Amino acid sequence: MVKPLDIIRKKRAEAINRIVGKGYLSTKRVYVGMATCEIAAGSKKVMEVFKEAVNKGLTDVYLSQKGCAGRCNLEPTVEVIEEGKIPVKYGKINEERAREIIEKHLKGGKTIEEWIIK
Amino acid sequence: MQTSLENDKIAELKKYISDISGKTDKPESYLIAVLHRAQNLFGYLNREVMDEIAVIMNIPASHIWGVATFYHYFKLKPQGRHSISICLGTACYVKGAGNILEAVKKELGIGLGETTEDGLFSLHEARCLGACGLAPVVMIDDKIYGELTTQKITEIISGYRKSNRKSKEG
Amino acid sequence: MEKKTIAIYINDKPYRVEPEQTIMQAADKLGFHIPRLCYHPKLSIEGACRVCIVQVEGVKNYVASCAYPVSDGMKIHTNTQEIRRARRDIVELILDNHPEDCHTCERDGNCELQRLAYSMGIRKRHFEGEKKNYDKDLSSPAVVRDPDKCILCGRCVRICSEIQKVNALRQAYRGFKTVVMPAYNMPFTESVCTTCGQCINVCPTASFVEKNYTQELFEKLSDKSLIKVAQVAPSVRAAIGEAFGIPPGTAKEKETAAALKRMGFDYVFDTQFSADLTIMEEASEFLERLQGKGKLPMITSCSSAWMKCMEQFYPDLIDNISTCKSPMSMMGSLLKTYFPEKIKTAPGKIFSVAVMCCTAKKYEAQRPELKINGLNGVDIVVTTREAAWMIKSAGIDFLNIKGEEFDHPLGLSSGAGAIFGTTGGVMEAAIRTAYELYTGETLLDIEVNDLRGLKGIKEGKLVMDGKEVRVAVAHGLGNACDLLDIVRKEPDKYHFIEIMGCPGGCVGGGGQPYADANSIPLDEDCLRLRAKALYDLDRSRTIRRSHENPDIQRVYKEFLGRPLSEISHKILHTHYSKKEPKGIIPRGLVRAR
Amino acid sequence: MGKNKKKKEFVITLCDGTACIHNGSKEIKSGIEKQLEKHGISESVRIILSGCLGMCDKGPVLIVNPGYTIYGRVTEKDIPEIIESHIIGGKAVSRLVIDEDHLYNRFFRVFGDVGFFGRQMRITLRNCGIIDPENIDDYISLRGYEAIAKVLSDMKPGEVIEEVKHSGLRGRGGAGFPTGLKWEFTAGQKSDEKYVICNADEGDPGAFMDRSAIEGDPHTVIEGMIIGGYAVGSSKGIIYIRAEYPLAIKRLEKAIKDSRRNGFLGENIFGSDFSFDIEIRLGAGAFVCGEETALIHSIEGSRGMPRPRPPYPSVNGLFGKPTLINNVETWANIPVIILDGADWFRKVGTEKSKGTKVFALAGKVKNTGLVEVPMGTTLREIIFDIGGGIENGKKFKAVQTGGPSGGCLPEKYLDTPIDYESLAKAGSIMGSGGMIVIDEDSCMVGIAKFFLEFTQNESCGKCTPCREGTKRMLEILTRITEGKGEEGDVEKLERLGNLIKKASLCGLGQSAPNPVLSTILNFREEYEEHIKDKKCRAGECRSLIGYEINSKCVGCGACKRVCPVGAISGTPKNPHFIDKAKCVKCGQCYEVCKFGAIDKK
Repeated sequence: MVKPLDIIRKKRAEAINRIVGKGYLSTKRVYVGMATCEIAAGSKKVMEVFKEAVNKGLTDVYLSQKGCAGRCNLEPTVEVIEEGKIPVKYGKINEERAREIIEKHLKGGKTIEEWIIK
Repeated sequence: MQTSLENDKIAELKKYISDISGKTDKPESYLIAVLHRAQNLFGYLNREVMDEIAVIMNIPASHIWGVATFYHYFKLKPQGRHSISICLGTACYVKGAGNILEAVKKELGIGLGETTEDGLFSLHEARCLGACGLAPVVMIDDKIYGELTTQKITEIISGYRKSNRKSKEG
Repeated sequence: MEKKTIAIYINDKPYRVEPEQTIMQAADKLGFHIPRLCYHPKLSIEGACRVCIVQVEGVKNYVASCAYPVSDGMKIHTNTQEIRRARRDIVELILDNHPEDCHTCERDGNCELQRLAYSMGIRKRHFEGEKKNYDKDLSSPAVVRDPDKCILCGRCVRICSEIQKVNALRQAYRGFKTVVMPAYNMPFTESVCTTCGQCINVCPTASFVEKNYTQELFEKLSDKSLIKVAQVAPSVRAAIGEAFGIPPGTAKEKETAAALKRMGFDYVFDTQFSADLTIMEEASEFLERLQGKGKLPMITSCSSAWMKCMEQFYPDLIDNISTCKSPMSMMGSLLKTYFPEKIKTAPGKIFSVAVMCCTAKKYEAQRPELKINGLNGVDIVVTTREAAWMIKSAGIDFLNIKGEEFDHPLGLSSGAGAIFGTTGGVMEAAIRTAYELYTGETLLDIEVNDLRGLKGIKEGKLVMDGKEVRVAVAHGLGNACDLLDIVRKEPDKYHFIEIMGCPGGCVGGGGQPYADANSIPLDEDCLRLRAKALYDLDRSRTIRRSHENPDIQRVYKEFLGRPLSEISHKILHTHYSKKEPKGIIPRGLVRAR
Repeated sequence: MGKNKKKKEFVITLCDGTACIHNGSKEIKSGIEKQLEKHGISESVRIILSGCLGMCDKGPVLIVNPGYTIYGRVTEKDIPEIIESHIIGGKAVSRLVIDEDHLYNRFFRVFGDVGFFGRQMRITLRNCGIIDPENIDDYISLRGYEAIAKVLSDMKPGEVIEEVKHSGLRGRGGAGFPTGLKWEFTAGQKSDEKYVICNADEGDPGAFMDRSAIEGDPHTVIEGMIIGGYAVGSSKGIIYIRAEYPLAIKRLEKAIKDSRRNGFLGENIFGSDFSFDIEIRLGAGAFVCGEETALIHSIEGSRGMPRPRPPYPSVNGLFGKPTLINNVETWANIPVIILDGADWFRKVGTEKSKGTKVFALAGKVKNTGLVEVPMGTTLREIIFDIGGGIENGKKFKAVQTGGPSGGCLPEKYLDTPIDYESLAKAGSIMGSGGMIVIDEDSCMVGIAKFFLEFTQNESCGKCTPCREGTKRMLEILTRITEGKGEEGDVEKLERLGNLIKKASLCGLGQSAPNPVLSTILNFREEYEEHIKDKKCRAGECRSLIGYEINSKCVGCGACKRVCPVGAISGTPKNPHFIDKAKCVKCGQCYEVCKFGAIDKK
């Protein structure tokens, strides 16, 4: 019998492959918080903005959702992980701010200091 | 037309129950799930529906009534078009949910568990909607409004009134 | 072999007790009576009232002794100042949400809560506040529900679901707003309630009582234009003495007849007479069915609660039910036909009263299909409790009264009529007559022990001229339902079935005297003693078979002709119909909570 | 420039566990401080001490955030290099970096949010906020379902139970019963059928840990339950979850489906002879259903009324069968214990309370949110270091833990380390993790009344003390807050409270008086003020306050215009006046005044 541990190792390799296949290795990864609390604070619309940008040709960005990290008073949160840089987490993001993140950070490579959660 | 619609719903409920019965040797334990489904279909649990469930599931009506009245989630009266749930969880409470509730009561002219005469709003309390960071919060249908003041919530409610009037006229 | 025991300490004294029992059970046997309220030995453990709390060393909180098992080395304290104070506060909390109308309450002097409050030494009240305030449900002809007096012990709910399996009652809503009610809070009379009255039997307060007709009856008794006639059910005489402090087990037959006469009845007849009549009709009907005319098994129809139960939950068995009216209604029929003829008066002049052990008879008396030429066969039904109260209220010294015979022509009864009041009795009486009608020979060994006692479902066999007749008996609606579920599956299993709606049969009826201070409602020993009183009556009779009763023979000769005659069919038989009160459902799952 | 400086902020977390102190962590701390001073960067680096980080064999340990770089076996001599290379130069000192492959580490690598997360230790919430909860691949890629694979490969059920027992994990639902023991009891029962239940009926007002955990990482709970099922010999799992959590339900449903498709749930898991499946059952809005026996009745389709215990669910539970019930957070710990080992797990926390605890931090605190800290962290650290202290510069008054079953602790308990025993000793409970910060604007009698109103409303009505007693307590509290309190009312509250605590049937009743009793214990003077002086110092009890216009009034007339009952009079530019007889104390004048000219007394 194949050991369960061997099975899961294989499955993990496959899972990672699939994630990579989705563009995980892009230089920028964007995560939008999508828990009840985040959605209550308006994260669905924020997600839409990012989705639209990706659909309209924003490249080298891996977009995904995630659960609540616990920063309730700063929601919705958007996290940008960029290769070679310390990850940043933006708080209190709305549609307008999301667009600005796309323009300034994702396209322009400049973090927007005042929204970063310290 | 109304009746055929109701019959459709009854048929759907029956199917739901028979699907359950097919999967388990303890179908009666799914009573709460069935009541959820029924409320979903009919908007509230009326006596005819509960009777129907009693007969299909072979559960005493008194038992179903006991269960339906025990759980706050189940509504025994027709509900307004919009359901307003004021969160009275602790976080909201210390941030003034009490005042929000008073303001809404005043605005709608109804108490908790009641429905406005025009059938537009039903008022409920909720115990923590899990959005404590936005306290105080109110949920209208499935949308959550946070960081409210008495003024804000009154405005939100008039917004609903307006859009309803519009949709009526439209 | 010696039983395994464990050591426990109660109030610092060591005892050895059997394991696997509760603290309360162990304490009871050792002579420590821990106060209690929601507990009832026949019902599931609720643990709700918290009156029976005790302290157990090493356990942080108080434990409910009705639910907590004993264990080896356990140190229990039942009577410390702390636990006494806690219990007193709990009973006080119950009183704080209970009407303060003891003086005008039907159960004044006979109320478990009142006794409990007294025994706790509550002399001051500390926490008064809002009290519940609901309407009484007076809709049922038999049972009155008063939620304001309910202390939510849940005994009624449990007896209705666990013992009777009717499930008419449940707790609805929750917390301080919890109320025991039928489905949808509908009026009792529209609910599945069979009016058996067992909720009344177990209720510790006056939250459930029978619909009281005593004042109305006193009015009628003083009406000179009426001829007032009473009939007395068998089990009334077996229990009425208890209401006067006489221990259970002594039949007060002649005393009851005498007391009713002094109360103002012109005639006091015996339902045992009409029980004999029922046997004549029922045994004949059975033999007809046995010969292929009608459905088998035949099921008895004397018990009114059972009739409603059947019409609601087993309408598929309607054709199996004997068409015979109950003894009470047969008597009622004769009182509005044969009897007025006999005394040469108009049937409308007769005011017919039934003294019954049963609350459901109040319901039966109102059934429209039982009317005789537009008149009710029975005008008022009073329970044993009501009758006892009336006797007291009328100033009749029941304890020292000189007994009198029942009146003729409807007063003489056989021993078979007497045992009608206990489970198995109807079947036993029917066998005595059916055997002779079928075989032409007298059945000598007439005591059918297989059908006696308190087993839920009893079975028996009888061979008549080489033909095996299989019979079964069930008492309490729950057992009845279990038996009928068997019948539904195996229709050929039995030929003849007796069903009585109450535990123990009529002796355990919903209208019997309340348990006194030292006993519990529906105590099995008490039921056995009441039954014994009836079996003793049977043995004391020279005539023990219904068909040998000379008054019965006369009524057939003068009026009815023969069993199942046309006139019999007209006045002694009835029909049933599927009943679907709103909110009714087939009998479903049974659960305690 | 100021902003840039801020960006370079670092937090150095120094393990202050016994072992690390022994190995010289004190000296290291002063070493760091000296170095920072030398470079003039003390401002931009915060040093915090943490409880044991569970890496004692590699101590002293220090962690530099952001980036979650762990340095092990650090000596005083290494300090200058770390400061110069890492803090100033931005390059880690690789020879000292230890790569601890604990499951929780990844969380901190991702987060740059140092102030809030630096003091936390995320075990249960290790994946929350870093994975896509709707994508099973994300979970698998982070060693998801490896724990159950390990169990099925190498461990007998008894060994799993031993491991859980050894970990010291205690029930996170509130009471803190040792989880391993519960498993052992259930495993020890002989039965043809057993059940494993996840209690996700989170009903505490102000607690949302379970919702967040499920929404953020549903597979962890599922994996924990599969392991539990294997350990106790059950093939059927049920998750009982609040109907009020539609998103959590949706994610669970998807997770179960995905898990099944991957062969982690269902028949012959991983090709073994162990089968296990999970179904979801919804609650319907009854707080009492968090109680085990009530929850069981609810799953059985009945009113959620508790029954006396014993028998415990482990012996006689769902449908009369042995049943193992744990809450969401407890289940989420299981895969970690299996993969990182009980030995590691028990290093985190205090002597009697192992591991971490998640709290829903809310109320009058700057950073509201979900925090997970090692047991033994103090309330002060949570509220002030993580939570950032009180909003709007107000004064801290109390912290309420344990929700409606817990108590209110005043300032003197702020240094209480969080574990089951210490909190109980202080007069509160751990509870399921609600933590509400209360400032001077809140009335403690009002808070007590708020919680009691909740439990009174949620009482199932079965047992007398809870049903009747809480009602009477609420009546007394109501009259106190309305200025109708009487001499002796506090004593009555105590008498009833103690009775309800000791005589009630279930945990709801047994803990219902806690908020009242603990506020009487710690804030008795507020009760006395309400009763004797008819005063509410927080100005919250409307019947006890009045509004007055002081000398700051400029006569702008705003208050006069807003007053709904015409109780304010005055002419423009002259001080106004409130007629107390007419005033309905709505407070609108107070809110509208821009000059602080209205006093609330």
